[in-house]
Amino acid sequence: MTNKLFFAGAGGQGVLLMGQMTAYAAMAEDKPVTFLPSYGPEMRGGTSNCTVVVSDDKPVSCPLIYEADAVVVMNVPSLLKFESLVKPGGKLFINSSLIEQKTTRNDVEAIYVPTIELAEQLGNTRAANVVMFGAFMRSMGIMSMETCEHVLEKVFSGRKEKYLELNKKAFHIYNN
Amino acid sequence: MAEKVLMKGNEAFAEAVIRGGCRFYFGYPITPQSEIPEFMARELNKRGGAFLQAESELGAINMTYGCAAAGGNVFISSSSPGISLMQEGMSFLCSAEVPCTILNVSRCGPGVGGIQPGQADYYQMTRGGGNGDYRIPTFAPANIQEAVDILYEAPMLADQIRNPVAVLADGMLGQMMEPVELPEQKKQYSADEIAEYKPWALTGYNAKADKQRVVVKSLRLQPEALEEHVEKLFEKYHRLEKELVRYEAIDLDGADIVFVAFGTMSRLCKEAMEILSEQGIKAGLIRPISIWPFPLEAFDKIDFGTTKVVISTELSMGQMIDDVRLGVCGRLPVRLIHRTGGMIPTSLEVVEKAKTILEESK
Amino acid sequence: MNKAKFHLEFNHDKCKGCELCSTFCPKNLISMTGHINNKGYITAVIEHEDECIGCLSCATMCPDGAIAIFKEDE
Amino acid sequence: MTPVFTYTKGMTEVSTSYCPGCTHGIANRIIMETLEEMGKLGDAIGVGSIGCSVTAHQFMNVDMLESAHGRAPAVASGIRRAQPDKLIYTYQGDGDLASIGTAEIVHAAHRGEKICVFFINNAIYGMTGGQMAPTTLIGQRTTTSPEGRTVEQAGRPIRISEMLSTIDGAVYIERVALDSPAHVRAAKKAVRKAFAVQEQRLGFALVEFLSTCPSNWGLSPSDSIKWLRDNMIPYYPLGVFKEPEGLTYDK
Repeated sequence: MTNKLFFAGAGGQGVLLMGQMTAYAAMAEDKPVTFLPSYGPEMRGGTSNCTVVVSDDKPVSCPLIYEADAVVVMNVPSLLKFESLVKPGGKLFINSSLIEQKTTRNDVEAIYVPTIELAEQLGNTRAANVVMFGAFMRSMGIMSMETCEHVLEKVFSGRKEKYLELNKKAFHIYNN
Repeated sequence: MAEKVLMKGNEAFAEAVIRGGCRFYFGYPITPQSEIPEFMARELNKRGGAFLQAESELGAINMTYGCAAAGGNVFISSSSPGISLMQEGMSFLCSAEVPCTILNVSRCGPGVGGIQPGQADYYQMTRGGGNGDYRIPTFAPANIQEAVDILYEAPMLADQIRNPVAVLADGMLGQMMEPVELPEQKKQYSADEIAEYKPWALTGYNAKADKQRVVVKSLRLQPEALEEHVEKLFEKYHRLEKELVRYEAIDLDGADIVFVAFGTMSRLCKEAMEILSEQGIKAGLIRPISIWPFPLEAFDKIDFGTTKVVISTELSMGQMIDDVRLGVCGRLPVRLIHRTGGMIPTSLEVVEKAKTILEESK
Repeated sequence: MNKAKFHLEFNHDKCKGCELCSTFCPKNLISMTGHINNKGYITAVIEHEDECIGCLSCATMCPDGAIAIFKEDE
Repeated sequence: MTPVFTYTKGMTEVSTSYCPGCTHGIANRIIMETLEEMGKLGDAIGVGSIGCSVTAHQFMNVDMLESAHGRAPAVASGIRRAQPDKLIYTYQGDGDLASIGTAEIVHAAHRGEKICVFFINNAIYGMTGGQMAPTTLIGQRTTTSPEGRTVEQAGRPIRISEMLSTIDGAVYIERVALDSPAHVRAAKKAVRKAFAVQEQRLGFALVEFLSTCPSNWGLSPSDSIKWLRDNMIPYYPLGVFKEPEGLTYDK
């Protein structure tokens, strides 16, 4: 069983971090995984996306995907460009704080997450990407929520430790 | 067993080669491998070696020539157009029998081309763009762990064979992350130990047991002497052609088609094989891990009773296909599936093209 | 006080007959009248060695290390 | 009989491949004499280059490396990393250093590499048969400037010592000439100072030697000496361009 996951958004929206945290969580559960970022000449701004392939048992043969079990889109251009990537019956996670429209796909399960509003409830909109990460992980169920919490502890350590509690709350706040 | 860490390819490569004994790095920034000089700048000085940002790739390869000739264990990396600039030095290193480890995190050409992954440096790495008769053993890993394992052994191998050893990884392998196990640190030789360990190195003759001076050179103006030297180099290369061959051969028995692919492309082929198998088509794979020496012997293992066609699958206009034809040696048709310019086919695209080719070959 | 005496040795195998020793000898003691060596050069010789003042100019300017100079012990 | 001048052990017994009267031979000799007098032949590593001195490794009796055209300063920088305690020098001509190798020499100087560079300026490409060099004088006829070098076509000759002395990392720069016994002695003193700068880890040192090319200038060795004096020295003035304050060394 292989899960092909795709994250897209604007630079600075934390899509690469979401992908990396997913890969960390997979590794923590000893699942073969690959994380492949898009790379280009722009250092700031622009779009960014990454592909994560998680396998249950055998090594990941291909880090590139032609269809995804789940796609996360954080802004409108990403929705327009990548909603077609979701395979029929797959899941599409939409950052409804920035994306007012609905998906044109009716053969996928769309999950609308108001990431910024939820993060605002915690007093810091910068946690919006972790809100999405939590919603995504809860819905996908590939790795346990406990494992993901450990990953958060790793990511928010050292100088970033002061943001750990905030992000743990953000991770659990979306509970639909 | 060592703990697994999730590492970006480029950083894993750099860490592996340090653990393999490398102490010196000379480089110049170029996408998609700039994480390597950055990593080396952070690590080498504090781990008893030296990092130097060169004025150009020409400078870097010649710093390598000097440092390695003086006994230093040197690693050098760049990407396609930068490797082009280094070809002059590689020819010198081979002739002077000076070892080093070279990594090409390749992109697309010709010219400055683009920065997306490509495999159009196959000729450059296996044939060499430098002048004269020389060879550089070159390995093409398909995942980060394999790259780590190869780069870990490369410095010692280079020392043993007194020749550069190269690794060809494409930009995708450099930029992606996978869990890896890192091996233990190998012994690194200090400046004082070099004269004993490498008697051919420039150390000043006072450091030598026999107090004899050494000359590191490629110049031989007498044709007789140059011929003798090159013949001697090729005795070594012919031996390496037998000793260094590495490949993976999967599902060749009873296969309808056999893919030949290395690096990133081989991973797409593996997924394509799964899809084809679901559709009732048996596909095998020959994955060269050493691209020089090319695993010609692998082609003798093809099931000639069932296989209809051999397909070289490449991120170039078809370069490895020349070697594939040598391996097949006229026994079967050889066809090409390719994308170039930084375009990577999906595994579905490979499947569709392979099915068409199979139909045409029946 | 006796004038110091010098002796010059020319390595005729190394000499390329360039004449720089002769050009720079302040006493004009060196001439290019030696034999033709294996390389085909007519080599330098010193005439009237007893007049040599030991200035070393010839050896200093010799590009080929073909001249050695000795001082006679008193 | 007491020897007062014998050929240095720093040079091998092999006859040099330089043409008769070429002052390359003098430059080779005084560098190696200096190392011998310092007692450092066994701790020295030389880097040859491409040009007439391509075979220098046959004559200079120390550990030697023969490098690619123009790259000697990069090679020496690499050697310095692996052999931090050795005396390292390059020996380069004007085609090598002042044309194809400008990037390497400028950056080695900028990094303040602890190496000595011995730069032979004879205003021409010697080994390839007398083509125009970046150092060829205005009006000088060469096989690629048959009517004489013009400013319009080739610009003015490059003054390497002046250019490099603007660089902080270069701490010792001197131009000498090999046109007389007195100048040769001065040149040897410059070589000694360059090695002293390296021994004391003060920075990059370069000695530029104005040298002759009788074969390609089409002059006798003696006339070449005169041509150097009359034409090169006025354009390439001799002297110390840069020297660390209070530099001391055993004379």
